[in-house]
Amino acid sequence: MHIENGKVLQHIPIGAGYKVLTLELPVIAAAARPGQFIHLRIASLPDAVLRRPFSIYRVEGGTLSILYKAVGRGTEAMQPLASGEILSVLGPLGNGFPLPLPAGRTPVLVAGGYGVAPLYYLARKLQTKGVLFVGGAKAADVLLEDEFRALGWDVEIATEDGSRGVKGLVTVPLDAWIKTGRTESALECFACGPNGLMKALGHRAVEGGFKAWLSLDRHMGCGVGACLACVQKVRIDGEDTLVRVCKEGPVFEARDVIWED
Amino acid sequence: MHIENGKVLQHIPIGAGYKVLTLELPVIAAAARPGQFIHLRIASLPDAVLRRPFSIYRVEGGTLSILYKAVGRGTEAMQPLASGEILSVLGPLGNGFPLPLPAGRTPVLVAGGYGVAPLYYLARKLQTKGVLFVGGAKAADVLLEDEFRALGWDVEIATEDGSRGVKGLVTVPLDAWIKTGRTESALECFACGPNGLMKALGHRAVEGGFKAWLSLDRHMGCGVGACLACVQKVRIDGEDTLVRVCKEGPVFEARDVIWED
Amino acid sequence: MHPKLDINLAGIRMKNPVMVASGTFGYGPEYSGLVDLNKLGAIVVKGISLQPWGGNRTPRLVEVPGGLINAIGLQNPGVEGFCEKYMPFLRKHDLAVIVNIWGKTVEDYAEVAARFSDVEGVHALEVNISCPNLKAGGSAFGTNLEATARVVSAVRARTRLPIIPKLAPNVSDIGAFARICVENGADALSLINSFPAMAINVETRRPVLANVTGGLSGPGIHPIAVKLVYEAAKAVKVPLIAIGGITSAKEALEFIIAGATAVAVGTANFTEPQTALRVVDGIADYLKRHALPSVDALIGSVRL
Amino acid sequence: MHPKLDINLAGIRMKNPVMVASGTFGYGPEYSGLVDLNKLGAIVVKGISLQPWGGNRTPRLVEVPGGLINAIGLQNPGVEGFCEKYMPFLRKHDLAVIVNIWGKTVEDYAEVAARFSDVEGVHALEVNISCPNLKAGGSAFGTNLEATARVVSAVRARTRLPIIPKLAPNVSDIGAFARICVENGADALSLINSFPAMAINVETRRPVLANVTGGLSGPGIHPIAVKLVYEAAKAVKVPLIAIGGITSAKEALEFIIAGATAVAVGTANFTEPQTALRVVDGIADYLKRHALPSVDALIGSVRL
Ligand SMILES: Cc1cc2nc3c(=O)[nH]c(=O)nc-3n(C[C@H](O)[C@H](O)[C@H](O)COP(=O)(O)OP(=O)(O)OC[C@H]3O[C@@H](n4cnc5c(N)ncnc54)[C@H](O)[C@@H]3O)c2cc1C
Ligand SMILES: Cc1cc2nc3c(=O)[nH]c(=O)nc-3n(C[C@H](O)[C@H](O)[C@H](O)COP(=O)(O)OP(=O)(O)OC[C@H]3O[C@@H](n4cnc5c(N)ncnc54)[C@H](O)[C@@H]3O)c2cc1C
Ligand SMILES: Cc1cc2nc3c(=O)[nH]c(=O)nc-3n(C[C@H](O)[C@H](O)[C@H](O)COP(=O)(O)O)c2cc1C
Ligand SMILES: Cc1cc2nc3c(=O)[nH]c(=O)nc-3n(C[C@H](O)[C@H](O)[C@H](O)COP(=O)(O)O)c2cc1C
Ligand code: FES
Ligand code: FES
Repeated sequence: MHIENGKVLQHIPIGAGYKVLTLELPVIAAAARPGQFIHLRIASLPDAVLRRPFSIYRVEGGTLSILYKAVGRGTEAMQPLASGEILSVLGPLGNGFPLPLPAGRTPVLVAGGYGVAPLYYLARKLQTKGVLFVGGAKAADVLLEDEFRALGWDVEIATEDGSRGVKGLVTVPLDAWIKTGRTESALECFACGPNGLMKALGHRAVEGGFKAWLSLDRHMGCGVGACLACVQKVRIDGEDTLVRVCKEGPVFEARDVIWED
Repeated sequence: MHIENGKVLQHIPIGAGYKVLTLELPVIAAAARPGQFIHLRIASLPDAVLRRPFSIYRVEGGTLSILYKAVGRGTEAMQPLASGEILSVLGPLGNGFPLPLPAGRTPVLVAGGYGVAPLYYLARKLQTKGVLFVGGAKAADVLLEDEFRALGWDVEIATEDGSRGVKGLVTVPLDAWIKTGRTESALECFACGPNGLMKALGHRAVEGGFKAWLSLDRHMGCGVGACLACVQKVRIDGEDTLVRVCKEGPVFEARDVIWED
Repeated sequence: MHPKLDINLAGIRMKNPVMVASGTFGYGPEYSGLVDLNKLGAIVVKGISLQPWGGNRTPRLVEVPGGLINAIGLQNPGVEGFCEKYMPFLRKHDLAVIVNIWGKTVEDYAEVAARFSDVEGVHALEVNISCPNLKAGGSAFGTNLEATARVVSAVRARTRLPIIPKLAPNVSDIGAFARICVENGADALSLINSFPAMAINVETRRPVLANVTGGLSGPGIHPIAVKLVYEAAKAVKVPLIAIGGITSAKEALEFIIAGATAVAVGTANFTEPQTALRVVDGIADYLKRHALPSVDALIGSVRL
Repeated sequence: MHPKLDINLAGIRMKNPVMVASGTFGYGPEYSGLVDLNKLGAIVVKGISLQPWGGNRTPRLVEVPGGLINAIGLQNPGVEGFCEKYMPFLRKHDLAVIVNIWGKTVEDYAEVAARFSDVEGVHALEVNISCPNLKAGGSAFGTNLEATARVVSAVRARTRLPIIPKLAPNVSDIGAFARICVENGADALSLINSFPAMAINVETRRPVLANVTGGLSGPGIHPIAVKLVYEAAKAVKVPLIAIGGITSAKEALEFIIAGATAVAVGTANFTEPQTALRVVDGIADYLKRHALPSVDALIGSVRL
């Protein structure tokens, strides 16, 4: 874990309201693993007492990129960020996805919203190619399709309005795909997205008997395990305990997670 | 009194740490008089609940300029202001210097620090030319000398380190000048600067029996007479009363002002 | 459909629930060049005492992160001076006029209240028992249940006008103060006044304010005020006027949802004089968006 | 000349007057990768109770202008869990370890205190009688003089460690609470805890926090805290640990000049984990600039 001042190198819109922000962060980049996140201090919001957490999307040389969307005060204030500006970054934080993938397993990635970001980083690190299930409200909301295909991955798409791929949630093509003669034991699922999707997927994994790793999104304070703002109830060897999403997470195995609402 | 959004047209350093900020403010500019001020909302300091007061330095066509120096949070935050940025401005506020100048009077201006700003605006409006007494710590701190000379005014300078003009405070050359055969009744003094200078000048005017108008600097809240933060004790026809520097001022006649400390 | 913005506050009809808070909007004329008073629900004028009062020495105000600290010290022209100088102006406008009153003794309060009883154009009295800037009186009354009861009942006995005690924030059990005010005849309650606070210039090691301490107001106190309004709403049935850190419709709506019938904008008047007008518009928009027929439908509608 | 930064706080020697506040720095290891604990005067660990406690449901935290509201609900591993998991780590470091303790009953407090009495490496107990996030106990104790007296004396009776009651900010007369703590055996006082506060999501009309209300902390409360420290310093002679809204040496210096012997950094740890270290450096610079020999020379040096 480090604090590093990162110079903005690039800040480019990639459609559907999302932007990719690339920072020069040699120290943090060198330590990063897929599924980890950074905690960003938004300089243009000096009165904000909390940093903002973002998954690591890309790491190249000494640079680190995140993929984000404006949803409130902080992310709005990030919009005008220009090359050369300096941001204080805390990271890399949390535990990433478990690597390496056990031999003979097909990786299945399931993404909603910004969830494609950590999963793309994961896909680049995985030896085995697999399939990405990605959803969105409409065609334009489907992110990073070309990037995943460029890595040689299959991409299965679902849109709520049916304007692209299957109509409905991403779980629709996923269910179909799993049913068509997969041996559950032969696949391992990695997912990141809205809590609703993580929950739905979690239940499928438990019932369907396949391994699934979920990256959870919780409001955070410190990001390092000190404030206990981000806790999640899990069952570990039969015992319920509260774990910190920022520290023991954000990635948890589906069968351990206890969904309270 | 108006609220107007002013576009920044120019923002240029003029030495000694001072900058001139020029805003497009047709409505306020049209109503402005020498000695009045504006109350500026500093957009880059969104959490600041108070505006900042600045004397009007120049008015040309639909534009208004102030002359200021960074002394704290707000004026520091103003430093990067660039052309095209928009600022919310309240003004013109307060009563200006009394005009016109009674016939046969010689105008004597006494300035310290930013005080040259409202006095320059006044000099441009005065029919009669006169003399400016301006002081500073060192030669470089003497502001607007050329501008005043260009108007055909005499400029008497004092610097604390003697690097320019008389050594000492601006009151030194002023006293000398008054002593050299002036009929006090023939001169009228207008002053703006640090409270110490205003007080010193006020006493001279009362003792020396010449008319002097002092522009006072008090911390302000509303700027319009509503909060009573900026009060000054004055004696008007024998009675002590509290007046509001933002509303009844900032300009007061020296003999009315009661100096408490 | 146009939502109903008007409210009935203890018998005072107001065209909307948005007022300007005592001490932050003068007596009316000061901001009238920038704000159409006829668009406000009410104005609460700067605190008035029996005799003219000079207030504290300067500096009286200092900006701090999240707000400002003031120690004006209740300077005012007294009942007579106020009625002469400002009531004719206020009567010409279409808004409720609420006079904020204070005194150094219980008798002072009662006497001021009596004087205003028959002043045409005065709609209600806000009884300031919570000014942090008075040695005697002020919050000395508002933080003591028994003293609060004495002030409120004494004022009640001397006026037919609706009376609105203004509560201090620096108490442990706001509900108890709300109840004792109502038991002693309060028609409504205002909360909150500014918080006792202090700023020190570390270079000179002197207090920044001439009065040493003052009252903290502004955005930073809003979440505390919401909690206090929520507690007071559970304790009493009379209408509440919520005050503290409003800068936009959002904070005003939080107050109403927490249980307030009306709101007052204070410090934000200095930042943006037209804040109160924007709050009115913002509340109207919100009611439309949420298909709510009236402000009443929103009062205390917090879902637990 | 190098000014003396070390202080003696109720017999606890600290290399400097800067601590990290309970609940904002975990139990030590969490920030140790970013902050050299050996450079801090003390750490006050997150509140510990007799048995492990789960705290409140999420959301437990929300950012507001000027700070944040938290309703963690004192989740902790209990005395045993804490001693096993964290004391070995803390003992390895050169800083004072102050354990923040709480209970639901007076007996709970006393029992926790007793358990810690002989735990090697624990330098003092901060008695949290002011947590806004407990239905039973918490600020229910800290806003009641008689209950405060009972808790403090009960704790006093069961431990030889210095005890430091942590005062609630939502009281009218902090001096009275300070005095009663000292009369009942307090060796020092911490003030202040966070303010009872509330945020409502106006779109859903639900409280933002699962616990409905929480505690406000951060820069916005600093001027109120300075006033309370100033009042407490006038009321008692024991050393004060000032807490509330410190983000830089400036706020810490205001506290010390107002009468505090030490200060604790809370919310700012989340914003900038190295804030406490910067405060230490800033205080040292200030003492040099003002040619002051030691921190002691600055305590309560406000000029009226
Ligand atoms: C582990 C993790 C990884 C994330 N990765 C990404 C990413 O790669 N790209 C991306 O666009 N977003 C990501 N998010 C969500 C992102 O943190 C929020 O969108 C962001 O904090 C919103 O801040 P704001 O000030 O704009 O919103 P506001 O609503 O104004 O923020 C108010 C407070 O709520 C918190 N908050 C609001 N929404 C969320 C949320 N969805 N999750 C957590 N905290 C929230 C903010 O951090 C802030 O403390 C991630 C969240 C977590 C926990
Ligand atoms: C009528 C009037 C006219 C002025 N004209 C000019 C001018 O033409 N050029 C110029 O450079 N300055 C002028 N000043 C002073 C200017 O207002 C302050 O320099 C400015 O407010 C400092 O703000 P800050 O946030 O940088 O300082 P900070 O110290 O951070 O401000 C904190 C608070 O103190 C107030 N404050 C600090 N210094 C002063 C001061 N000297 N006078 C009044 N309030 C102060 C600020 O307004 C703010 O409310 C004028 C002041 C008044 C009252
Ligand atoms: C400069 C100033 C003067 C005030 N004067 C009074 C007053 O005379 N009487 C009173 O009851 N409250 C007075 N108040 C308190 C406000 O009416 C209001 O209760 C407080 O400022 C909180 O609201 P805000 O955060 O919106 O400012 C004053 C506040 C300020 C800032
Ligand atoms: C997330 C969080 C958790 C806290 N937990 C505790 C606690 O367990 N015990 C306690 O006495 N105070 C607790 N506090 C209060 C702080 O110790 C401190 O008194 C308060 O935050 C004010 O300081 P600040 O403004 O610097 O944050 C907590 C504060 C926060 C923000
Ligand atoms: S965010 Fe503080 S513990 Fe996870
Ligand atoms: S600044 Fe408010 S009355 Fe002058």
